[in-house]
Amino acid sequence: MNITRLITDPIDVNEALGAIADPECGAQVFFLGVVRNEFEGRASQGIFYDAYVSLAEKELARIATELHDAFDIRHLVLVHRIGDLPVGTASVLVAVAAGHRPDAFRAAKEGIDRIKARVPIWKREHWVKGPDTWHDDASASHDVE
Amino acid sequence: MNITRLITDPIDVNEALGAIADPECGAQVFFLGVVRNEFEGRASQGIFYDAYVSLAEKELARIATELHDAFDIRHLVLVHRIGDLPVGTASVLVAVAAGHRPDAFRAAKEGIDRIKARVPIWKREHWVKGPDTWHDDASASHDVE
Amino acid sequence: MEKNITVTTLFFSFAADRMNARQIQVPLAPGSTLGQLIEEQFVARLGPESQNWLFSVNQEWASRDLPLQDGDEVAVIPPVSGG
Amino acid sequence: MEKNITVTTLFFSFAADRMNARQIQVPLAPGSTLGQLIEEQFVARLGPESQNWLFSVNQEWASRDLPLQDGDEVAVIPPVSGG
Repeated sequence: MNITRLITDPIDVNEALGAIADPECGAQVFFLGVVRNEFEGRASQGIFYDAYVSLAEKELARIATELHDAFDIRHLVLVHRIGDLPVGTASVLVAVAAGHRPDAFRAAKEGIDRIKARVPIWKREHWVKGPDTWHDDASASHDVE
Repeated sequence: MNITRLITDPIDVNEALGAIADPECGAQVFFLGVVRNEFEGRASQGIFYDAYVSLAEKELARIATELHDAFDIRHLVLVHRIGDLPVGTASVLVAVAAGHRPDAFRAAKEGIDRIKARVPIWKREHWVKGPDTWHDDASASHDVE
Repeated sequence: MEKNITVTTLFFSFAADRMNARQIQVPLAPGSTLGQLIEEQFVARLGPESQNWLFSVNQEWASRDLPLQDGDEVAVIPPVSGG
Repeated sequence: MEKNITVTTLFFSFAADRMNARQIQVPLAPGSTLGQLIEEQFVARLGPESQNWLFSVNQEWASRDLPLQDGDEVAVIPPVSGG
């Protein structure tokens, strides 16, 4: 089974465990991205995730197809949460089931790498001090106050 | 927090999620090994895991120390279940939390590799047909009946 | 030429901040390309680095020479930062 | 020499099957090494490949030249297959 979607509710690891359960698969790898309490040394209290939902879900589905083509895997979950997420909250989940572990690890690693590189989702950091700024906004000041 | 132990109860992914939760860690990687319904093409109904529990737990703890030395990680769970496990059941869990994902992936991969190479645990396959055999027993017949 | 087609353009992240809009309806002359829309209507406010951004039309990645149709949904995609 | 020390030897997996035992108490002469114990008492039944196996004494990996003490717990560790 494949699940590829953007969600606003909390990421449910147990749902993913159910989605990829398969007696032919000896290996499951999960990657969870979590909102950190700092970015490049500056204290943060959370992240707002913006997204172009329709294209993002298409791109997640495309990444799933690519991973199935590139690796010997059977099930895949690619879920990204959007909206306002406090520190410590999971923002993204990649879950893979495969016959054996090398492909499960490689596919999970590639999955999160491709999500971060290509899926139209953007982070705005809620700093502990100073105004929010978007990541990768060249015009924003990231100076600590 | 580190958890390194052999257990007979089911592996609890949610307990591991709690054990490695940390607002300084942006990346969590989980590896779950699952009992497969076949081995080298021969149908199986499950595996019995034997272990030298005291040395196995020491070796798990040693692997945890090595992984902390080798990778920039903060929390680690290395749990192996023993006893009679039916097909589809998780037998081993490696869970890692790290600031960033490259070290989380590498440590999880190394963790399961080292567990499989060094921890005194042994598998006896319950074939669908024919008598049980131990893995890696050169004197055992693995012929299908 | 008469501007008798209309496309919707979506903005996200800091592009939305710079435009002070998430969505703008733009009247265009028929045959206008995606590149012309971006260049003529938005680059001044998005900044010169937007020349290197990606764009989509109708929820699909699109090249700048694509002619736009009435009702198209264009999106301006600044560098992504998900995860 | 009088065999007035005793060690416990543990067997696992197919080693236990070959010995038909999980645990054997062995009387030994003082100063006997781990290697002597394995060679003299067990290799015949464990098979020649057991020369290449690992062994532990008191829950720690041990080399064959280790002298055994009264009450030691020796374990015969055939190739592991966890995971």
